[in-house]
Amino acid sequence: MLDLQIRQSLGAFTLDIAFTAEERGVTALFGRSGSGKTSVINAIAGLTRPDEGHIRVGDTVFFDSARHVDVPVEKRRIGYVFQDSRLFPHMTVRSNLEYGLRRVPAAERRIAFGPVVDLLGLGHLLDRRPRGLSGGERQRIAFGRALLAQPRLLLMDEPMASLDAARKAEIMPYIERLRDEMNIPIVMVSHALDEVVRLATTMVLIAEGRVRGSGPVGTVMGRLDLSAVTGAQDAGAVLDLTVETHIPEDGLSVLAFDGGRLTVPQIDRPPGSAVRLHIHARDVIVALQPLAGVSLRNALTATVIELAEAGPSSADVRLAVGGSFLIARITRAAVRELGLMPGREVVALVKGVAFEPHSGGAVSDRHGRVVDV
Amino acid sequence: MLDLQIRQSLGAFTLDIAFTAEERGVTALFGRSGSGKTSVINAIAGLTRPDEGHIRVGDTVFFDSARHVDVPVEKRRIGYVFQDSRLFPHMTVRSNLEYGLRRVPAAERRIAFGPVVDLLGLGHLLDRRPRGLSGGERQRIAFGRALLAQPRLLLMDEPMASLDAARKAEIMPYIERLRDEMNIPIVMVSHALDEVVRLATTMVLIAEGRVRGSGPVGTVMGRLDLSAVTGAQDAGAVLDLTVETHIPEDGLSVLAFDGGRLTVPQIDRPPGSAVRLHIHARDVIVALQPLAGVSLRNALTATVIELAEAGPSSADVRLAVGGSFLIARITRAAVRELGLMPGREVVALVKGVAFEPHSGGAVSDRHGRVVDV
Amino acid sequence: QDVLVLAAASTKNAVEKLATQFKAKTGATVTSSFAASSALAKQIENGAPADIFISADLDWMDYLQQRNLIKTDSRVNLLGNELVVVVPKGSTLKPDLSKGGKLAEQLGDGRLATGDPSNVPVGKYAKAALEKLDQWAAVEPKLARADSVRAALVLVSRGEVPVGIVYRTDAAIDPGVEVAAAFPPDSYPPITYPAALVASSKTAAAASFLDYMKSPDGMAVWKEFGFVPAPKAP
Amino acid sequence: MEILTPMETTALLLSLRVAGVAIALGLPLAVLAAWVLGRYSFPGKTLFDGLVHLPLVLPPVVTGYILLVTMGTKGVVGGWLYQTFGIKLIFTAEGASLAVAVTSFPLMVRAIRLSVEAIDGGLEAAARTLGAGPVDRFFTILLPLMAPGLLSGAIVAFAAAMGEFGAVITFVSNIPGKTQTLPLAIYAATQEPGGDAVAARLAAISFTVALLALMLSEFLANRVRRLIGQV
Amino acid sequence: MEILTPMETTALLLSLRVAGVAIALGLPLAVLAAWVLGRYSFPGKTLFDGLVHLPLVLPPVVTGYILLVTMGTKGVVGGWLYQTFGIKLIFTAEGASLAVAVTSFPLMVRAIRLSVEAIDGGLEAAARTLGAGPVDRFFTILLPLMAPGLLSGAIVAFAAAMGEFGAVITFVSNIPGKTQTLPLAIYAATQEPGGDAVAARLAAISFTVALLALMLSEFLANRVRRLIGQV
Ligand SMILES: Nc1ncnc2c1ncn2[C@@H]1O[C@H](COP(=O)(O)OP(=O)(O)OP(=O)(O)O)[C@@H](O)[C@H]1O
Ligand SMILES: Nc1ncnc2c1ncn2[C@@H]1O[C@H](COP(=O)(O)OP(=O)(O)OP(=O)(O)O)[C@@H](O)[C@H]1O
Ligand code: MOO
Ligand SMILES: [Mg+2]
Ligand SMILES: [Mg+2]
Repeated sequence: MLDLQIRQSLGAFTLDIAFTAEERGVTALFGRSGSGKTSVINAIAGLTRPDEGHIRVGDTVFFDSARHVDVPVEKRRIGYVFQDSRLFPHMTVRSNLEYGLRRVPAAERRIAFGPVVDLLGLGHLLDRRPRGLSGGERQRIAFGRALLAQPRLLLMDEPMASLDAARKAEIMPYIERLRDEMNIPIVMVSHALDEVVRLATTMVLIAEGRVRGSGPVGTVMGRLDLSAVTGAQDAGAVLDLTVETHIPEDGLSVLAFDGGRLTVPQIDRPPGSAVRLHIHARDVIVALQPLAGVSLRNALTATVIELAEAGPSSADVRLAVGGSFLIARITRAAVRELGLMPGREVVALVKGVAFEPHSGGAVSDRHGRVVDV
Repeated sequence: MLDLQIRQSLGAFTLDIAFTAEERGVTALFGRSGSGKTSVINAIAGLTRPDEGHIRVGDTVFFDSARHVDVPVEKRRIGYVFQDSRLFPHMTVRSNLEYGLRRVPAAERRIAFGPVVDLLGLGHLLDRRPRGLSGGERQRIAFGRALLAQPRLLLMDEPMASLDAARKAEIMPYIERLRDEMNIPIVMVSHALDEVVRLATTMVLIAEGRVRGSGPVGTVMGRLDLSAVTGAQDAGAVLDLTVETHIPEDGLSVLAFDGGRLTVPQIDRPPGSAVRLHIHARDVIVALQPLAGVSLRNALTATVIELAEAGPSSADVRLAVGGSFLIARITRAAVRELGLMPGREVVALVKGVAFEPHSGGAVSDRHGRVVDV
Repeated sequence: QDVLVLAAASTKNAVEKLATQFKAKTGATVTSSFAASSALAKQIENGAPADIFISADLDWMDYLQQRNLIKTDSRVNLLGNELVVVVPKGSTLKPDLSKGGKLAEQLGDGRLATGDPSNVPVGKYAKAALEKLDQWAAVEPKLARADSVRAALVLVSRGEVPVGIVYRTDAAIDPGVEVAAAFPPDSYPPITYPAALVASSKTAAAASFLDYMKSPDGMAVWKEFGFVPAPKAP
Repeated sequence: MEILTPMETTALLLSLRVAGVAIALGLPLAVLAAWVLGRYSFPGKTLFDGLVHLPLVLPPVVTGYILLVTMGTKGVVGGWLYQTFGIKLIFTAEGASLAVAVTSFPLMVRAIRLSVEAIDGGLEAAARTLGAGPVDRFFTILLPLMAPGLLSGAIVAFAAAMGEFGAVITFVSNIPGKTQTLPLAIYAATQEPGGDAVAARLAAISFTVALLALMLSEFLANRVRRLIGQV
Repeated sequence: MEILTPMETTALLLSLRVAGVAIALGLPLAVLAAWVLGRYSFPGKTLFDGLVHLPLVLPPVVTGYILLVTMGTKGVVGGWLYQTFGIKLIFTAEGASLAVAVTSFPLMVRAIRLSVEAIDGGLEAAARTLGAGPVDRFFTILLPLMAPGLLSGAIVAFAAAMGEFGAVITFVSNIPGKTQTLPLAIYAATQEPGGDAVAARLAAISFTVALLALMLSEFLANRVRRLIGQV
């Protein structure tokens, strides 16, 4: 359990943040520029000192103003990928990467040098110095350096903002492995909803130094009233499913949940595994009856629950599918033509390629809470 | 005309870049981390000196090794939004913003202080100093500072990487205005394809210090073999259309091109205006005949031109629609079931909300070239 | 065992020559260190392993003697010197050293260079002499107080001051100046360079070098550099 | 007991004035030298650097002697100054200022140069893209950012100026009320048997002044650092 | 004509040795003092800073005198050293080293402190998150990054050490071959008839040595800056 409650004045800005999150998993801090995300992780790292409150990870108390506990940064063993990379200018890339590693007893090293270097594509840079490196190169090195310090908790401040899509696609599965296999709790700041949805177990929405909502990603994302905060473009819902079977000849997997089945690009998980899908509202199509002769793979029987304006011409339709929810964003003209209204039975259609698979670690936190402020 | 041809050694890295682009408009440099994008704009700014080549914008020669021309940076009047923000730490935000402005004769000031501050949401920060500002705040100030210097050419290195979606959505129309109304040529680096597609007239793909392809965004994006470079997730095509009519009661606009009509969320342009749409491959659905009773607004008669693997389970289908092209990404199982093959007549379906409108300035550059290296 | 002599800076050339001769005669090596008398006295006070001290005035020798830092029975007044008025070479100025004379007027808006009368020996003598001649009050505001005889001499030989008061020995070695007048011998207390064995000295050769400096051979060397025999105690 | 005799008060005030004038005059030149040395390469740079350091390497008395020879009324420069403008440096407080300015100059340059070299070149590059030429950048970017080094250089030079003895006494000699600065008074006291107590008291005054100057400089440096955003 | 007389060679070599030893001994302490002053706040900081600067404020002769009184064989510290270890500083080259170490100490501290203060605190914060404690950070982050200031401080101190006169002659006197460094030799030369030429030549030698040291330091500084990624 990650348990944080802090109050801190920073100039005219006041941070007043409290949330809890599953210890195993990724907690995403999401919010607009200047909302206080970096300030929160600075406090977790111990780089700034809250005026009052506490910061606990599992049994470890890093900070507790009431009990006068304030573990020094260097004793916390919290890895931090800074928003600016902060590479040591006088060391080679190799020495930068090894800096934390060398300070960890050999017995406790679980993350090895070679694989990290390969993953991040740093092999050809090892003998360079930071000067002259590109923005993305610096950021990858900073990420590797924090990882190799074998952190007990990893903080990442927009770690992938300066990375291209291809590199991001390579790194995300690795972060998943850290989360799932190595059980390293991660707190990350990100502006990219696809990253958050794919990686996060808990989502904390921050606005003006306060928590606007927090809880399991599925719960937070499924609330229509928060989509204004999360950004209109990216509205969508999250489904938790189980792998039922694979269809290797088509490269597809069949996933099941209480609302039906979905066919998606093959997922590298054995049948029975828990899996999460983020379904963008704009990827969901609403039809009045099942369709034939079309490239849409997935048709789910659904009931319209709620309609909300999403823009001058568009509406978000909240659909119940079994016990889960989906959001479809369609034009208001379509709403009118199809005669959609709460209670109406429809078919929700989703393209098979629209999925970004997200596996594991999510089932356990379905009981998370949503906090309104 | 932006005409650039440079060769430059940077340590072990060699830059060998040549491209031309429309002077009016946005040229996007796109490529993986470390491919040389920042190095190119540094050379344009004059901060580094190519070993040979030339850099011209319209009639102005900034650099020409053969003619021994090398205009000093401060005489080029090229605005530069750096990848790291480089705010002056000893000045208030206001003084930072005014730094360039004050160095331009009053008569040449077209971009005024107030509106820029409002647009970027900097009003409450004016008396602060950079220290303690959040990453996004810094970046917005850097952007404002470059703008207010009234640049004749604006360079931007991932200017929106650290901005949240909402802020991005506010700034993008402004960049469009710079491009269209103020006629300030812009060269930008971005990893986000949505930005590129929305803003850019010319796209330059860079890999390992060389140009892999360049030309009008529509042409470059429509090529299947480049989608590997642009990132698999974001494959798609670009259509140039004309506003035909508006349907204000639905908040929709009807656009026409030689392949038919598309209904999209209302566009703030008079009928007859040129408009560009980026249509993501994953937003295009293929059906064998027109469908009824579904929220899909747009159906276009299309012919399958080409099929290409896009992943273990998915395929990209290139479709001819009139004289234009669309790409649809669908599962291979769907390809098989629908019996798709080159020459087959199909219906391409696109959701009305899937569009990110992009207006103006695009028609003129249809004659751009695509360069293969 | 080497003999270490701490000697007032103005005796440098003579002492070095004496040391060379002494070595040729006896084989004993004499090392010398030249600095301001005050510095040397304080070094002895603080445990400097020296054998002989030659002071430029009586005060610092007295200072050591009061503290039992010299062998009192070895103390002698080794040398004397004379106080002269120098002018830059070629200057026609004839300093008026008569009682109540016009030296101050002769200076015009120039200054008179000499040692700082508050602490540099030559300055003290100059002050005494000028007081005796009833000229001190007029001249004092026009002093350029140097920290050593040599520094005063430089001011004269560079022509920065029209007049200086120095020892005859120093005047003799600076080709840029000429002696324009000498103070009447009775106008200032006898200039005396006392010498003594340092209390902690254990070197036998030290006593014999001190003796050598007093010997006629030694006195010949001193004379060569312009020194005169020590005045008889008044 | 009074704390200071009138003579000592005079010496103290004179010292402050001499040191103050020396820093005020030396600082702009030191900044210039530091800028050039810290940011540019040119033939003869090392020689120039060597000349800047010369007063540090030479015994102060020699520096004073060189000043005497060149800046005295019979010297090349001093003679010209005297003939042309009637400016006389020798035996004057201005001359004392010159002497301490010269001996403390290398200290200022070193400190300021370090600051110049520590300034991120990226900021200057940014200023260039915003249209600032070299002189403009110097005043708007470099000078404010080198302020801590400038202060540090000034304070170290001030301290050294308060302590300078050899060059002053050799060049302008020791004239109470005109050129007798504190160090000269201290030195004079140590030359007298039994002068130690006076010397110690004067040294304590020197120390106090230096301490006050340091406190002031720390205070200013903190303000400056806050102003330039380092804290 | 020979360039140097044996006596002059001796003086030159002795100067180099004295200055070298002084810098070598003083540097670690200076780094420590600079680190503490540049990175930490504590009560009495200004007083400590003042004490560090004291040798700069006092006339060198006074510094030498204080050394004589405390470090002479009759002094508190010097007496103890002599009784306990048989170490004698007065009238020895080691004593000369001590004297120039003391007078050049503030110069080193100032330069190094400036460098410490210029180091981006963010890097230390990063090192902390990577598990580096204060001493670890000092050696792995601060020390390498302060290297240019360290070099600058060392060279300025070396130059000052080569030129120090008053403190040396007062503390260890002027003994050819033992404590007669170049500045003392220059002084001695000025005491001789026609010694000016010799003094000038010795001064030129001093200057040359300083120039060589500067060249070396520029060269090293450039290498260091390349090593620490500033160029
Ligand atoms: N001065 C230099 N010395 C050595 N290598 C350099 C230098 N400058 C740039 N490089 C190398 O050139 C390559 C291109 O760098 P550049 O900064 O232009 O990349 P980029 O395309 O902007 O990448 P990013 O998207 O990560 O910012 C990188 O591999 C970088 O390490
Ligand atoms: N030391 C400080 N003094 C004054 N204001 C501060 C300080 N530190 C942070 N702030 C302010 O607190 C707010 C939150 O800053 P923070 O860096 O946490 O934002 P953020 O959510 O990380 O934003 P971004 O996404 O832009 O990086 C900002 O408005 C910032 O200006
Ligand atoms: O040798 Mo002295 O002490 O300058 O008169
Ligand atoms: Mg932040
Ligand atoms: Mg870059």
